[in-house]
Amino acid sequence: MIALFVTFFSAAVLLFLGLNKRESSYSLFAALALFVSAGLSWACSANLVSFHGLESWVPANMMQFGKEQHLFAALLAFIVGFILLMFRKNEVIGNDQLGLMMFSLCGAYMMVSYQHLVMLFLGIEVLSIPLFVLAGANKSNLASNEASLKYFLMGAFSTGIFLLGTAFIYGGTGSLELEMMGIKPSFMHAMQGMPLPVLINAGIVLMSVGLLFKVAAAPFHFWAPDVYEGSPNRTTLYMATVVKIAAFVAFYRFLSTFGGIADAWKGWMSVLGAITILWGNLAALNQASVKRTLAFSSIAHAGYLVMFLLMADGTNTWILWFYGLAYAMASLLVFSIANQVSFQGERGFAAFDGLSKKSPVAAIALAVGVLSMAGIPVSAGFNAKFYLFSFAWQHMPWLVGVGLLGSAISVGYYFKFFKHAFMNQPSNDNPVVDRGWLMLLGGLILLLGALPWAVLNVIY
Amino acid sequence: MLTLMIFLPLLGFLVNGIFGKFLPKAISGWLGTAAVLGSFVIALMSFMDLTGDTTIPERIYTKLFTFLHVGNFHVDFAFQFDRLSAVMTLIITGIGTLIHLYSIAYMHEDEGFYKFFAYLNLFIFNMLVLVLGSNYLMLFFGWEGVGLCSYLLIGFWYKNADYGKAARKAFVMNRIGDLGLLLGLFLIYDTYGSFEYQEVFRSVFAGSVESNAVNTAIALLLFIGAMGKSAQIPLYTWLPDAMAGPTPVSALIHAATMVTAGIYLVIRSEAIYALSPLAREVVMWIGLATSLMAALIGLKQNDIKKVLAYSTVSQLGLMFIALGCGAYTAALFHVITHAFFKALLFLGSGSVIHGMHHEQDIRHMGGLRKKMPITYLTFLIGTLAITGFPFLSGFFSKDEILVSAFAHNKLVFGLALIGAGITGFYMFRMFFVTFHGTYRNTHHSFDKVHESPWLMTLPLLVLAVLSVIGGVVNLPHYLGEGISGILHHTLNYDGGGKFSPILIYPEHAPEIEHTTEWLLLGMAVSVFVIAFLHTRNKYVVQGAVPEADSAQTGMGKVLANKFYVDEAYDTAFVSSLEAAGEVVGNYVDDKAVKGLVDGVGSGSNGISRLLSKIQNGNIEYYLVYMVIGVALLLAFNLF
Amino acid sequence: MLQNLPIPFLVLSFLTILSALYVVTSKNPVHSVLALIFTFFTISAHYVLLNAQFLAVVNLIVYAGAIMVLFLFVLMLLNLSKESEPVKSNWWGIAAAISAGSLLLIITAAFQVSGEAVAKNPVEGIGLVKALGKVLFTRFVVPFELTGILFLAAMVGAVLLGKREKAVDALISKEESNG
Amino acid sequence: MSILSVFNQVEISHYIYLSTVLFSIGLFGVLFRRNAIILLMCIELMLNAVNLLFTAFSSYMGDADGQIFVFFIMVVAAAEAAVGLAILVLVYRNTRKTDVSFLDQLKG
Repeated sequence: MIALFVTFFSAAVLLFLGLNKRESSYSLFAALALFVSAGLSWACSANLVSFHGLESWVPANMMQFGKEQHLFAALLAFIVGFILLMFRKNEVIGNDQLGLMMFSLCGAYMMVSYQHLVMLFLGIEVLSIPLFVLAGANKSNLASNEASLKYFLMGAFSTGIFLLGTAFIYGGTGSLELEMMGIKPSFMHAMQGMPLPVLINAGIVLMSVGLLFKVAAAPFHFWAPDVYEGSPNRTTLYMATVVKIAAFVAFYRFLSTFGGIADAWKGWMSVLGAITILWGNLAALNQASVKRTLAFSSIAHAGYLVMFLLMADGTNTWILWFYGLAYAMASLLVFSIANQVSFQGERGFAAFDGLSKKSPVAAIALAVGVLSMAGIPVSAGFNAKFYLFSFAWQHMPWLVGVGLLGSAISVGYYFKFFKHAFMNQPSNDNPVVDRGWLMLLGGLILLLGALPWAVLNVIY
Repeated sequence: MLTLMIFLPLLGFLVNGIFGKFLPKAISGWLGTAAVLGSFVIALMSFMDLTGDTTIPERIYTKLFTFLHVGNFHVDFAFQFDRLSAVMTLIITGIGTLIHLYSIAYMHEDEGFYKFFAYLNLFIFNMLVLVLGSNYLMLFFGWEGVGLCSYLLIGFWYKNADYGKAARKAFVMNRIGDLGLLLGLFLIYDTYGSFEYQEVFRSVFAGSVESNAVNTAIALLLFIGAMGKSAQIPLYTWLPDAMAGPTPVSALIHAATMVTAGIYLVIRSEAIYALSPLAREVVMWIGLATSLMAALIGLKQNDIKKVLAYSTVSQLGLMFIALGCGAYTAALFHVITHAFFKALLFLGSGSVIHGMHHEQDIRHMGGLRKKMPITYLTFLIGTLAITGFPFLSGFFSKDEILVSAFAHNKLVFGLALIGAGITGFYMFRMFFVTFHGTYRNTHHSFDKVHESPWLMTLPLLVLAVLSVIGGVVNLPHYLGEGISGILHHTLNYDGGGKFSPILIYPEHAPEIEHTTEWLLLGMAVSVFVIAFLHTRNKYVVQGAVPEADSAQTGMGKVLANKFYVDEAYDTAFVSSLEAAGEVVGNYVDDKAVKGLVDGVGSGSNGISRLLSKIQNGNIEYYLVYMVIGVALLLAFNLF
Repeated sequence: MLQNLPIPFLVLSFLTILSALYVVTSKNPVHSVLALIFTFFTISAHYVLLNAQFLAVVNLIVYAGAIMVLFLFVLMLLNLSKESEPVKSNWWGIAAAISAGSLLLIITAAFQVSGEAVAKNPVEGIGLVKALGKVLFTRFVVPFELTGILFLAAMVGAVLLGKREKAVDALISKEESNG
Repeated sequence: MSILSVFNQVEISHYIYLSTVLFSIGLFGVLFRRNAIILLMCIELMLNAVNLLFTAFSSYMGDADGQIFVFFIMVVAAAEAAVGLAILVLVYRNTRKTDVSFLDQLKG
């Protein structure tokens, strides 16, 4: 809750400073505010500080503020802070865009801590509506326009489906609160082997479709590559990380409620996960554009995380937290470098040509990021995948097999980054700035790769 | 100490990687060498401690930190130094030191000198993690790490145009292997509840699993991993391609150390393989097929390094035959001797390439023995060792494998013997064509060919000596009980009455009559002699030069060759072999295996293109797909 | 089954579906808008039947009053009031009908099979402003406040997109001169 | 007809059918039409179908939460419509088109 307050009010302050003032110091201020939010949230989770007065204002059946919620809020604020920080120089954006991104983050906070479907719905919308705008923020760029309209139309459509599911769930369980839903009679009967009411069953499917759309899982992922490609890099990165993590947490909370009737949704969910993994990885193989490749890779990552949903029992959110952290840091590295070397409009991998000669530090950071995405030890990404797979193995061994196959395929396209960065001759002289931050992120990835448990013990 | 041993090379990597740019070449080279040498010395001392002092437990164990601990899920970041790890460590650091030394001279012109040493040190570090880790997860870390370093080092000379494809192939193929390995690891954890070797093997030994099918599945999955790393059918094609890298890398990674990781994995998991005869049979037959096929392909290669690469694949196959027969000592023994003579041969070929100013085609060489006496001599020793000249190291180790194969299955023995015989043909062919006859290169005059500097010849000499006497580590019993079977005793150490962690089910020497054994020896030696005489006759006495690739297609040409050769028996035998080599090389290797591998690649590319077509950019289609998805989900779920 | 239903419900439902169909099939966008407004009226009438008087009023004010006026405004602004939309090919219509129809069929069939009902427990006066207001400003006060963020974001976003920039204008004038 | 009598004469399932039919009509419109504005209107129609269903459930169960939810859906729909129309105007300004089938620059 404190994160929401700090984020919202600093966004409001930014807007008061002037709607369309473009100075990189504003980005710095916003990033600072986000780091403060992250720090305070983390401190809350570690019981170093307490904002009980603030939180007791929120009825317990609306939002929950436990350790995990604080940690996820901290993670999301941390990621967005870094996004603003890393992108502040290449293309200075106005306060309106900064503010929108921070409002959107507020929606993500709601999604990670909701206890009532109204909060979930509002969270999704607060997250999405600024994003529709941000996707089209490059107003004179037709691709950006197209991305915005596509995202908006499909997003609104999926909201409709999501809401129909919510209505069914409401009718079936008689409540919109997560805790109340689980104790309604119709639900209890289903747990004891009676047939599951159609309302609940269809409701779960339809709500899941809405959430699967947000996380970009097949076959509801079609918007993702196009929108990712057309949006400004900053927004793409935001969508690939924050939206995905927040939606998965929301999904996890939702499904844990229905953990008792897991048989009703585990089957098709795991099939969708497998399709997503294969689809994302296979489609990424042939992409010429860097952003599209990363978009499909992020779809594949969503597929891996579907495994995580299958073990939704409320005890293993730390896996998602760690996975999200690892994935976000790697994405940050790769996107940020891609943004810097290709801002002249080069979309293909040629932008990376000869990076190792232009800037060895950036090339090594890129390598670390890509290896982490591909899940090769010793990197944070490997550990994240390892945790995920080894826990999922007990629930769905075959899906883990598909996941491993997918990550074997993924090497095929992650390899392109190496080839261009290390083997080709430079074809442009776009400078790479912010090497200090790149090194810091790369170092963090390696640290999380080498000593994950020590770090997790300190933070989590 | 153990920690220091492992982290010295990492230190070398860090120093060279970070400050290498500012250091003079000599310092960064010697620094890298010293780091590995330090590890070697420590390893030697630890090994003495371990074997000499009975008060020390059967392994030295160091836990660095907890890697993961959730509920009952516990993995440590820990190392163990037992007799098996010790042998591997000594090979890695010992030969590693020599190759580092060699590289100082070999790479002296290269601009990325310090990077090269940094990568080499990193490789050694990862290899040590692989063999010294105390659980399967550590092994996997090292496994991935060496793959990565191998990739970096193959790519070291990235001016080579083919390189991109080769490195990518190596990477992807290894990932397929890793896929199997990882699945095997998960299955191990699922079955035995731990990754720690000790705990897993204890549970295996206690028979905690009812069904042996699980063990078979684990064993086969692990073997898929081993196939990728140790270049067995069908995942072997990356190894010859990997010869694009610098020669010391080929010697270190693609001959002596990394490719034997698969052997190590199988020996390490002996407890699991012991319970699964089916898996062992698979290992044996795959090893046999690889051994024969690679040997046949080797007959027709003209690139000096490619010949050695196929020879390596073939020898690795031989080791897997031994593993399949349950002769773990024999396999490890061959790992050791093979490390000696194959490193020697690679370094020797490197010396030749260096002296010939980067010429690798043996058809453009010839008569080099006059210009490069030390290289010639050591190369001769290496060739003799690999082909099984009596009482050199290769003779003993190969013989031991053949004997255990004989005891296991006569057919396997016969085929393996043929494979070993073919080794003689292609090795002597290469040797004679390179060093005897007349000089045939038109680009560089013969005067410019020179012997290599002492930094390169010294490792050659050391390795030559080792190739000669390497057999002492496991002499056969007929030479006297007192001095024989050192390795066998090391590996089958009974832990002083305690539980032995290396081989849970001790091996028994194959029970064979003495006369049979001598007969087998005789057969091996006579195959050697035939190969030697035939090739010498053809390439030295007659001065034949291998034809250009284009002239070699078609069986008629091969048949026509009959007329040039005198000894009728030899001819029939050899030309049919060569024909077989051609068939295998052209059809099985090119069409079948590469076709399979490429087929998988192009298949996934095809799917990829199809998926791209589905993503046609029109939102109307997307919406329809979504609705169909929803409808299907609902239909599936509600009815 | 239908004959047992009360007449007002049947008539209203019939009108709702009919006007909704007209919304999606009308070639003229303005007619669609008007039909949609009519649909909203019928839905409001349903709300009255269902004892949700507050929602009935809000539905008219927000949807028919505000949102649809916005639509009309945009239609007029973009000058799309004439029948400008190219007709889609028949098979596309069939595909759309099949997809949507199968969804409808699946859901209704599922309910038909299970025939489940929700516990009937109507409470008098639940849909009045007084009752709803109490709930909204006690239990739902947090989401109510948080809609503030939503509107602020929507407002800032709409301004951001709607504001003309020099670059955009230049682009358009260039295109127009080309075209 | 007294207001409450509708609960006795109409089963909740009829409201479910009615809403589902309305929803499907909206969905069909989204799939069938190409003009972005009409698409948006069809989405509004879908949302209204959901609203009706919520209200029905809420009234039948005597639980106010459902009606509050409808209130929030309306709020969000308004915000969404505002942003959506702004996007549409932006696209129209740049392309002079509101037909979604022409949006196929991004693909592959």
